Amino acid sequence: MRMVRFVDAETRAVVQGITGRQGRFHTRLMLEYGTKIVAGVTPGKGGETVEGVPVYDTVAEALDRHQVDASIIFVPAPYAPDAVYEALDAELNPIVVITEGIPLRDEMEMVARAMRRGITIVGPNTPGVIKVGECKLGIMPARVFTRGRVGVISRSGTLTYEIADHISRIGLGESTCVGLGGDPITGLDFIDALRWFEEDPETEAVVLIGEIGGDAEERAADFIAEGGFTKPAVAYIAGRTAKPGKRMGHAGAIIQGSRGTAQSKMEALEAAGVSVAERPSDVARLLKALLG
Amino acid sequence: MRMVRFVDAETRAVVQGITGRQGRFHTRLMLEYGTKIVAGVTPGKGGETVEGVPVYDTVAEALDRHQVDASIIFVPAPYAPDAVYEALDAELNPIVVITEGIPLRDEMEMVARAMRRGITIVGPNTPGVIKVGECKLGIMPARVFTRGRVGVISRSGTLTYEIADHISRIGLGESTCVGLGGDPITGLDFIDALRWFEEDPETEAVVLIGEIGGDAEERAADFIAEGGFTKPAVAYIAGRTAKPGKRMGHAGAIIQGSRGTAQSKMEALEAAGVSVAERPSDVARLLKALLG
Amino acid sequence: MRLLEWEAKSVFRDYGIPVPEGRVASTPGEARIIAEEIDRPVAVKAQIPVGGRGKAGGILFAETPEEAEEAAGRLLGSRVRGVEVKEVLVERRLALEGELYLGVAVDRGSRAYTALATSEGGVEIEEVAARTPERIIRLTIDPLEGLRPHHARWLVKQIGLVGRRMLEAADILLRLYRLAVEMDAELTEINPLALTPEGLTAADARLNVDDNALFRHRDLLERFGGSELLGLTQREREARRLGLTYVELDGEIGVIGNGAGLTMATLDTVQLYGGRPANFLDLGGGAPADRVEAAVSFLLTDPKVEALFINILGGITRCDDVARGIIAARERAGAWKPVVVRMIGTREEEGRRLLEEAGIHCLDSMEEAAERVVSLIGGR
Amino acid sequence: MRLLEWEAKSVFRDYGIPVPEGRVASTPGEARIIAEEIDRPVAVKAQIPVGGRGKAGGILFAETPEEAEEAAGRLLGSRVRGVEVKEVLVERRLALEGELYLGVAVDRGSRAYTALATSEGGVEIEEVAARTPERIIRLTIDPLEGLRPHHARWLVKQIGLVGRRMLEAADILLRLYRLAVEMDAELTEINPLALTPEGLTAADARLNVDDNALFRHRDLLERFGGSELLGLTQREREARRLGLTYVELDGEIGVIGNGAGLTMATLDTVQLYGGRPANFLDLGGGAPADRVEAAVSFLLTDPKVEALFINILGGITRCDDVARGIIAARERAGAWKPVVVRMIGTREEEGRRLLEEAGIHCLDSMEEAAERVVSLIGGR
Repeated sequence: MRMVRFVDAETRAVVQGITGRQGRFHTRLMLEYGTKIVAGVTPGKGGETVEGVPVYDTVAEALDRHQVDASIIFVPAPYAPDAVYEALDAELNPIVVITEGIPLRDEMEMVARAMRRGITIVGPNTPGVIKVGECKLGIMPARVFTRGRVGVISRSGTLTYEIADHISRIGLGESTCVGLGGDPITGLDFIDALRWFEEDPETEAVVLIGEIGGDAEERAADFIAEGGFTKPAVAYIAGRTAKPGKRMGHAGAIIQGSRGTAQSKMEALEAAGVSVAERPSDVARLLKALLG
Repeated sequence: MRMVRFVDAETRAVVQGITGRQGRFHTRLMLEYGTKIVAGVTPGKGGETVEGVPVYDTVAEALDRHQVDASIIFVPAPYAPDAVYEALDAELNPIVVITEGIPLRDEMEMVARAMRRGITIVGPNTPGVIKVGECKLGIMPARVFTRGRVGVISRSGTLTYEIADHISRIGLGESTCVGLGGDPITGLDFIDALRWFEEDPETEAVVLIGEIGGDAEERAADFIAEGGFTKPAVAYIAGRTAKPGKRMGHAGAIIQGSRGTAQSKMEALEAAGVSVAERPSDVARLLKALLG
Repeated sequence: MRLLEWEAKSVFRDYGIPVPEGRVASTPGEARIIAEEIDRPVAVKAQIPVGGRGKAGGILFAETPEEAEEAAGRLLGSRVRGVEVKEVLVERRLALEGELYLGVAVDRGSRAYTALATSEGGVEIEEVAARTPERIIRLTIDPLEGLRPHHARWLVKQIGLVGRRMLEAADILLRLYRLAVEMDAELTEINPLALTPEGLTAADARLNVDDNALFRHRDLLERFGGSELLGLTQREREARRLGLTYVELDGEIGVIGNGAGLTMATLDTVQLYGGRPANFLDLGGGAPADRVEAAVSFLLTDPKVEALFINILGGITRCDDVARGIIAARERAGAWKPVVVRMIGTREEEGRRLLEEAGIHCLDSMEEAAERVVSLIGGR
Repeated sequence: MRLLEWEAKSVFRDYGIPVPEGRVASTPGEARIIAEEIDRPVAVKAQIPVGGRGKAGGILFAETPEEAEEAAGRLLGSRVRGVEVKEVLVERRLALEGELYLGVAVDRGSRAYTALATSEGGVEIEEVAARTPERIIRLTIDPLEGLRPHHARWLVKQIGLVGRRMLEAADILLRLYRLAVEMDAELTEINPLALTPEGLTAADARLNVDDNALFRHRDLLERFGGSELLGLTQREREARRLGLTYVELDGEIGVIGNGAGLTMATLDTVQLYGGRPANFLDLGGGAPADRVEAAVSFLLTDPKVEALFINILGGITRCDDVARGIIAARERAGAWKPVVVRMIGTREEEGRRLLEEAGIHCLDSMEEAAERVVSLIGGR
């Protein structure tokens, strides 16, 4: 069984790839949110600062000077795996990989090495993870979240914001939200995250936001049906209109042969006792009904 | 610290590469010695028998039918690493690699994988390991050994037989003898073996048979000097006449620059309190003097 | 990127996997010449990037060069499973004693390559999986260990091979795995792996390369660049040239969203309200005004699009940029079409103000907006 | 197999490691042409497989093609550090701002490749190790992880590089490591790695390939096959052709043993008794009679050998085979020399009987035999 680690008010993070356009921009937003970004790393840019955060050539140097727990990576795809290995060597945990477009083979190796060391990789191709009101290690717009009772696990970015916005507006709010990532291979799947939320005292219910491709939702349904997760759960699955063999934006969102359809996922989740929403806005209403 | 496992009367072994000339020949000699050779493996030859021993296509199949603890490998160099990985997957321990001429890069990987799993590799390019009178997992001539009190650790084959013969004739006899192997990279070094012999109740003294090249003897001397090994020890180092840069038969027996000379090794061992023999025949005499 | 059979076989050859003698032809005359070179009965096979080609008449057999020429003439230019045939592979026809299957595929659940083997070759693996799943032997390959020869031998023994044939098949599987890793395959298959009197041969070859890894395989794009567009529609090819993430569908409502999940959900919601989406078009994160303009303009040129639904949840994407892009597209457009915009998030006020000034109304709710756009074209 | 500088540089080029413009020449005229092509001051460097070449006058500088021709003329055919110069490398002379060292070597102790770096380039690493060991930065590379970019950056930062130069040096080290792994290097070095106004360049290149791995590098043998014999004596080359494991030494007593350790111990024992061994010759395990015959015959043809000492401990090796080999060699020999045989172990009785019948006496003890052979030629 995998150990999962997310973030909270204590988490001190390093930003790998901090001097790039995305790295700079989101370092500012994370700092504004109150996230403890203590250092940045860009090889060859050691000695600079970004938004007041000191930049180092290597993670090891950042660790010599600062207490660091976690990492968020904005490094371009060809170099992102090396950034992950650097974070693994420094035993940072979790490692949030925002980067999109990393080859599958690299993702498989990255995840295997992280698993062997018991370190959580969030992503790749994820909006990140947020403990609402405490720590945002990601690129999600802060505005849509309000601290509350619902955990969110998602394969998608903007769709998560859409649904979180509804949950916030309806007055339930979110505890922790995690983006699994839009690629076929990710560090976490629904089951890993469900295990964590099952134990999280601040979470009373969970939303699963799935999409076509793979069978992660079906496996999550089995896990719930077998009693692995016992809190109320609501799901939304995107991609009912998708055609087989056509990749719908995400590398992971593709129906191959007869596998991975939205229909199959929705049926499995319903059979496991999960309330499945027809429209994104229904999610909050279903939650409200479940939690009262 | 490495865990080391050798052999005894209970050890049941598989011979990988049993249908080759060497494999067949030594399977017979090991059986004659009383070694429990319970199965052989040669891919594509499953169903045959060699000296009454059933042959399988894979180690996994041998394990389905037999209790197996250890492996001895006679597979040619290009395929030997794969045979080791097969034995590792089956958790056989120790794995004795007789094969000569395995590339260094493969040896480094092999040994690293074995270490990660806590499995002992004896060799490569070793005569093997023998617990005298109980189990011979190797190619050493049985005739030169008599059960007794002295442990032997050696980088060389025939030189070991030469010295063991003297130890047997002088009436001391041997407990366990292990060939580390003649290559620059081996699964065990002197220190690993010394740790084992320190704990072995049947061993009263140890002989270290070294040769030029590398600094394994110097490191062993440090280990002894620091109190890591406390029983009496005698050493013989071959290669005083060797010229720098010339490989003396073994891939490992080469003086590079100023490192790895016989002189350096003998001085280090003497400084650590080890009796260093001038001639092979002196070893037994020095032992006799030490053990009475 | 899905390679055509002949392209995949060319990669197989690089890796020492046995394939039948043969070459690709784009005219009947070439097919004849190749058949003459082979000087044996041949198969003439339509080169299209979709499965089920045999049943659809995409494979013909020929005893003589003349017959090969005629078969090629029949296939070239025709449509097989909806795709135009531009090339045929002419190769030696095999004397089949049996058909196996070997494959290496990325398995999401185990986050690793999985080796697959079955003695039921010659039909799609999905069919075997549906009918006799127990006949498919799977082995998860630890990414940090790789496929070892003894794993390969174990696997091919499970499908009934022994002795020399076992060694031969294990060797092919090891090569296929090495190919998968080095070529960044999402999926590579030999189906069928033909048992012939001369040994095992890859009668068909499949290789799908991970699009995200193409930066490591520039040579592949150079060798086989053109064919990856074969499976796309005309408009999808156009979109690719424009750098848009676009999938063509059959409906009348053009949809633009930001983020794959949100865009998919938008399509689903349109459908839920009785509309039919004409496409999937994801702007991605942080789209600047000119990308929005290009996307809107592109959908406006689609004759089947009757109305547009633009659904933006601003995070990195700024609503004012989106508004500017929409307005610019309208200014450029020859013919404008009804547009419903739902837009919230970063710089929402500024974006809305710009759109209102341009006379484009903006909604808050995705569901409301979907309903509106469907009603605009009068439902179905 | 130790490659010559120009050979190693050719491999460096394959791996994208910057090396100075230049080519190898085997005549002064070729050297002139190369210098003309380079059209800048050049270095003319003797291509020999031993170190310390610069101090020994093996590197000359030339301002003009005429000077390059003359320098090549001086070096070619001369002996540098005892080795005949057959080729010179003519390459652009670098404007040195500093000299670093990067290396990757197999480390026996850690059973892994070790990356080494020092700012004290341009002298042998052993000298640096002796004088200022603290200036050498080492990093053990886990065989199952490899050298990662951040490891490389850390290492080159330790020797004082920053910014762009750090990235450049780290990139070179990563390439050097990949080369080491893929080419099965025992040792590969860039010494010096020159700091020049145009960036970092490998001014010298060393690559020793693991002999046991040459079966994977047939292409290397094809490209550079000849030069590996350069460091060998005439007799060592002859022995290699015969397939014998032979090292030439300076003495008068020819030694044959079975097993490397026993043979080394035999040499040592001969020396201990005041004799001087003429060679190391290891028959290996299980030598058949004809290999023994070849070995004995080969030593008999060495004019400096006055007597032979054959020391056999029969395990896999059978004493009767050895005896037959010795007898056959004597029958073939034009001139016989005194031979002392010590032989025990497998088929000892049969072997001894054969030798006794042929009038060759056999001893039990290695020490006794060594003493006998030394006394035969009257000691030193």
